Amino acid sequence: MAGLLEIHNLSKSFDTIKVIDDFSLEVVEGTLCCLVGPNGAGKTTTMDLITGRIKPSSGKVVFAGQDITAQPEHVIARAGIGRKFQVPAVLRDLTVRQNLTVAFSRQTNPFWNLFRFRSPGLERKLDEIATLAGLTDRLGERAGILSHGETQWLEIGMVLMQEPRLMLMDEPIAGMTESEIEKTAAIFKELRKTTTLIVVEHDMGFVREIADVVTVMHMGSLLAQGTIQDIEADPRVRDVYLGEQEAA
Amino acid sequence: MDFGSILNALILGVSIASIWLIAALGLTIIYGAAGVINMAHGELIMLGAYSSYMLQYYLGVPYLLCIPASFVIVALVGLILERGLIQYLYNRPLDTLLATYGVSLVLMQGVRLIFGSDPKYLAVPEIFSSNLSLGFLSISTFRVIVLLVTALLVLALWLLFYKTRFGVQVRAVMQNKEMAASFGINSSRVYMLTFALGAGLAGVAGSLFGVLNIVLPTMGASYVVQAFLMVVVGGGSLAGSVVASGVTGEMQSVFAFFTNDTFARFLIFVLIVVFLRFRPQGLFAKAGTRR
Amino acid sequence: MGNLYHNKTAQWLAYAAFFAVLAIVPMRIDDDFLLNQLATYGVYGMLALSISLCWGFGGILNLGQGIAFGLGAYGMAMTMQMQTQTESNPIPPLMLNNGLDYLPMLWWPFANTGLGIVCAIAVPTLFCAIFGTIMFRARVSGPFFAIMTLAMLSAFYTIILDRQAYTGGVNGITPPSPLQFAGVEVDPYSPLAYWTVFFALMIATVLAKLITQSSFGLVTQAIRDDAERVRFLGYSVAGYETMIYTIAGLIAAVAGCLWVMLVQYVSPAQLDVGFSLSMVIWAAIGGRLSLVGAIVGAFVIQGAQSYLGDTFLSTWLLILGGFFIVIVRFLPNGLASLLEAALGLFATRKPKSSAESNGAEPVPAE
Amino acid sequence: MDFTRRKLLKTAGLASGALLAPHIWVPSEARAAALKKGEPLKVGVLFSLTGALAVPEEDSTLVLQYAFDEINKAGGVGGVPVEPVIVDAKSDFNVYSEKTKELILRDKVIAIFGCYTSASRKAILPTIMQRDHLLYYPTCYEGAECTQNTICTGPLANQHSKDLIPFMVQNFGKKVFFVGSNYVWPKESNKNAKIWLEQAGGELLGEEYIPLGSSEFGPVLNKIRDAKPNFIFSTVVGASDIAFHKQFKQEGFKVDQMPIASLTTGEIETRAMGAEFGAGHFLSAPYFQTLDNPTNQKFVEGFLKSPYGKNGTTHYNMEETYLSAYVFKSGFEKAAAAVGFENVTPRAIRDHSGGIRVEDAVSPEGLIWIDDQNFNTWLKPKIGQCQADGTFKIVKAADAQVAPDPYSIYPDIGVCTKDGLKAPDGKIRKNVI
Repeated sequence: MAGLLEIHNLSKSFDTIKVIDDFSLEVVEGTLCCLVGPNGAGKTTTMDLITGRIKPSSGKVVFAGQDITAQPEHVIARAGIGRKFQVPAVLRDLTVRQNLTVAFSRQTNPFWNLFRFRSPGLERKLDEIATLAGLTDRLGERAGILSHGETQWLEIGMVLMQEPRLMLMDEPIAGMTESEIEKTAAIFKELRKTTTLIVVEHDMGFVREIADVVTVMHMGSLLAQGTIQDIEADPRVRDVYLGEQEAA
Repeated sequence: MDFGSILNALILGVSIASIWLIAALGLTIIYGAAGVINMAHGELIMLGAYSSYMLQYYLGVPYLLCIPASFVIVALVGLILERGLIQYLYNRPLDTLLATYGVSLVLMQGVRLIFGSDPKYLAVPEIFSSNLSLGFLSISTFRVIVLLVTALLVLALWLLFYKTRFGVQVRAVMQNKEMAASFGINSSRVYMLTFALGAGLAGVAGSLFGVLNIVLPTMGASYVVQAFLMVVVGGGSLAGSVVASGVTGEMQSVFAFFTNDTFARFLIFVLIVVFLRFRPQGLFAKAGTRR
Repeated sequence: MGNLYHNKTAQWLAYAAFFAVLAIVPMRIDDDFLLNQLATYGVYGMLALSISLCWGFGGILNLGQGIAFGLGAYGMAMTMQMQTQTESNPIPPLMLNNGLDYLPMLWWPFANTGLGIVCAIAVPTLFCAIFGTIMFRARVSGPFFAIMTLAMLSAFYTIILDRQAYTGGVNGITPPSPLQFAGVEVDPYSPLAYWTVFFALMIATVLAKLITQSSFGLVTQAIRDDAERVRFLGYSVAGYETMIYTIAGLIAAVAGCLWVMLVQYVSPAQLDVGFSLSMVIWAAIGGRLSLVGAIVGAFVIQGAQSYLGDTFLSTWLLILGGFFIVIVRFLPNGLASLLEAALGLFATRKPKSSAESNGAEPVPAE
Repeated sequence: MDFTRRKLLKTAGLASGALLAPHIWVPSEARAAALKKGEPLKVGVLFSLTGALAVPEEDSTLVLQYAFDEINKAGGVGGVPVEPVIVDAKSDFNVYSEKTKELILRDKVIAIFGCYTSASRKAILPTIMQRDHLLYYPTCYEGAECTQNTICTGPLANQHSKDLIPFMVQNFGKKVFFVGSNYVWPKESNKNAKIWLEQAGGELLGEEYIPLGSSEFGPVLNKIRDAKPNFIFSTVVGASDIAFHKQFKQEGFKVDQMPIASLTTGEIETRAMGAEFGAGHFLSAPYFQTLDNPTNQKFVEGFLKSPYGKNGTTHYNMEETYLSAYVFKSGFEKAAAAVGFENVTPRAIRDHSGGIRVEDAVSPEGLIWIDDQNFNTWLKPKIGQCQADGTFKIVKAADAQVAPDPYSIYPDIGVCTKDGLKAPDGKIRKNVI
């Protein structure tokens, strides 16, 4: 069976520097794939390429059997790929409730939305996600005043409201406290049951806790792939990545 | 239309380009370094013309000295403006645009109250009100002066930005304010100085335009839209503005040669809109520094 | 109970009160000048409303709203001009004076009153849709878009000035008689003219308010906040931006038509940069986030210009400019935010959670 | 609440749909208050005191105040003093329109003096015509307009350049280049100038129009350099005109080889550009400050000494405005004699203004009179050459008053009569603008 997301020989150069170099990856539906690698390995660029934020120099991205290479961002998002950014991006001037409502994007046509004042199914979904993200008490607050951890959860919640088939999470626990990380891990374990996820993460403890598959990138290419045990045993990975982290 | 006329049109194009460029220089610096769209730029040009007029009329300062003096006076105005207003608005680009429009109203009306709304003029040495001719080619001396001053300023700015410590600091702040701060660069001071510098350049432009044209409280308004377009097309970099002014100045001259002035202007506006459709970031800006 | 300012019902009641006051005016006063003046302010109010919708809610600062207003006004003036032409005298004097002895194709649709008015509204709207699509697809936004609208405005100004035989050049078009519509002459000083503007303003306001409360309005505000984020949620940001820009253009075009109905005159001055900027000033001072605030802003500023202007005469622009700077610097959401703050004092401290509606009125930025 | 009948009806109109309203509404001129003997006569003075148009228009306001002071000292108009209601149109055509309504409906003035540009005149004419009011338009314009509500005291396009073009052709040569600002008046003036040029046997080498307010004359001057005319005929206005004269000299053109013959460059402009740039060029106007006659000397001295004379000069536009006050005085008094003081309306003044003369003893430019058909002015255009001190030396004056004709170049359109535009087929249409 083909993967939900297939990346074939993807390359991207900025000026003359190759940031992504012949990178291929396959993510099977229903798994949680962690993308790891040292700084500058091309993890975030890969996410950008998948979601259409930047266009690849060559190669293609296939999602659910459909070629989405170089499509506009919103088309890719509608196809079922949700994304959480590295720097949490929420709509700071809107309330938490409004953030989640906007993210409930079943109907995206600007013209029809002029005449739409309620989205069917919104309330139930919103309650469900708010509960999962632990934001039920904060729905009336402006997103700009949330704590860092709450902002991260809100953005995860927004991605969930999108009802994506594939979720890309760029450093979801960056800057979180221990207890917040635990809560996030719990959320992810819950998510894993229903959706496919790609998580970019540095924290190997967290990766160990949640990952089905771990993919290691180095210098824009695939270095190794396998279970966390395989990866931790791989001497090349130890050299380029773990070694660096220990040194840091 | 013989060869000589077309050549004259091309030479004139260079001159028009230099006029547009010098009007846009200050704006480019301010926009490029601080990201501020300064709607009061035209009025700073106007202030430059009035300060030259003042120096000449009341103190009898010779014209050539009025140019640097206008630079200093308008730079001071810019400094006050930046400290008093702009520095609070750096993270609100649209509001800066509007606030500076308010400033332009105040400056224009203030000057009108002080100097009256009747036109003034700047007297220049006799040698400037003549022309240079070489066979069938002809250009006025003063246009050559404007061209030279513009070239000098561009050179000086290039040296300032690429060869001095201050230039390094400005470029560092442009790229990443937080990072620059961690290297001990006081970005607030950098913004202040660039704003004053940009204002001073408008002052120089004003004292030159006062000779080509007429000194009126409303004189700035006619330059400002054009200057903006140069900055937008150029993408906010010095080189960008130079090229943008060069190309549009030539186009203005050549289109006006073949059609008329008004239609030439219309064509340029439309071409700029079409150009930005395909290169919204302008000529020389790097694409995609979004998040 | 939260801040009354954010209560949807209270907002609708405030709107109703505002229009009730405007409706009482012609019954209580007997002054043709004031009636006509208030009607003109009503047109300015529509313009401020369109700016508030586009800039306050959509985050798109449009310094070229004069394009839609001016084109609408030209269309209406052409229609009214053609109404005064008769069979024996089919060509407007402005063309004869410019050596045109036939009616140019540009003017054909305006020979029919109904079609003319439709064109007067449709053409500017269509222009906004096309220009918006081009710009927003190319992701021109923020100050750059503002400058581009300014450039486009200048382009229109220039070409209307230049094509004198078709547009009357700088003198513009002066239809010698009032608009005839459905057999009725709309005297600009009559209550009928006032009511026409009143209803147009009311309908535009109600529709605009509904738009801000719709799903579309919410997404638009989200785009204002962070367009990139919204794009990754699956919305075509360019589509939304074009739509709100076009709706604002439509309102401005209608305002242009009504304006010509009131003053029987149009010239390139309607596409002057200063006029478009004053629309932004009205909205900014009244409160860009509040539709009715923007309308009140237009009434207050224009009223002040008319009634204070002659007293202060030369200092008026100085005062306006200074006031505008103070508003932008200290009260970015205009005078309406003072009301919000005042009502906030009466609100109970405790933040409400899920009971709060998903209303469209956003909390202003800090 | 005291609901009058009319207000009640209005309420009913609202209730039953606004469309009914026009049938119950009474136009306000039907209720206009009659003039009262002993109360000052209110007239509107509508010029820009701020903004881009303030430079010429502020002078117009000042000279009108001077003229009314003078008239009031001499006993006023019809025995009562004139009270000018001065408003500021702020160089904004919307404000012109609004202020006109205010003057007519609220201040209930008997006539309006105002406007310097055709564009502002066109902006207020609908209101003037609809209220059947009266506008004194005191400056030159293009003509091609026939309303029943204006009186103009400046030269029309058909009068303005009639002597100038033959004079220039005679003295400098046949070849001419036309330069103008890009709007209606220069284009109309040039159409007339072409007729005079043809009659004088001249040759037109080129015709260029510059955007209003533009200060870039490089391309045009290049074209002129290539064309090598004997003189330039200019209808460039405002700040552009000053830029034009400056760049003319800076680009190496010599005034004695190729002078500019202008319809606009008067005392104000030469002072603003510096006389060095104006000297040697020619201007056609009905009035110059240097006109040598006792009335003008009295006018110049009196005005400059008065509190209104702070600008230090008089020029053609001011003088034409000054005349309009006297045309109003005679018109009002004639109308009052005919219908009685209390019954004078703007309509009556206009109807009695045909043929009014302003004699040598009053008119600084010499005798003028109002045409009894088109209500423009019979006047003598004069040609002056700018001197090194910025004043003008009169080099030629017309022998007789030239008739104004707003449709001189459009015989196919018709003739302007006092009842309206009379088309060739004999039909008369009112208020053609």
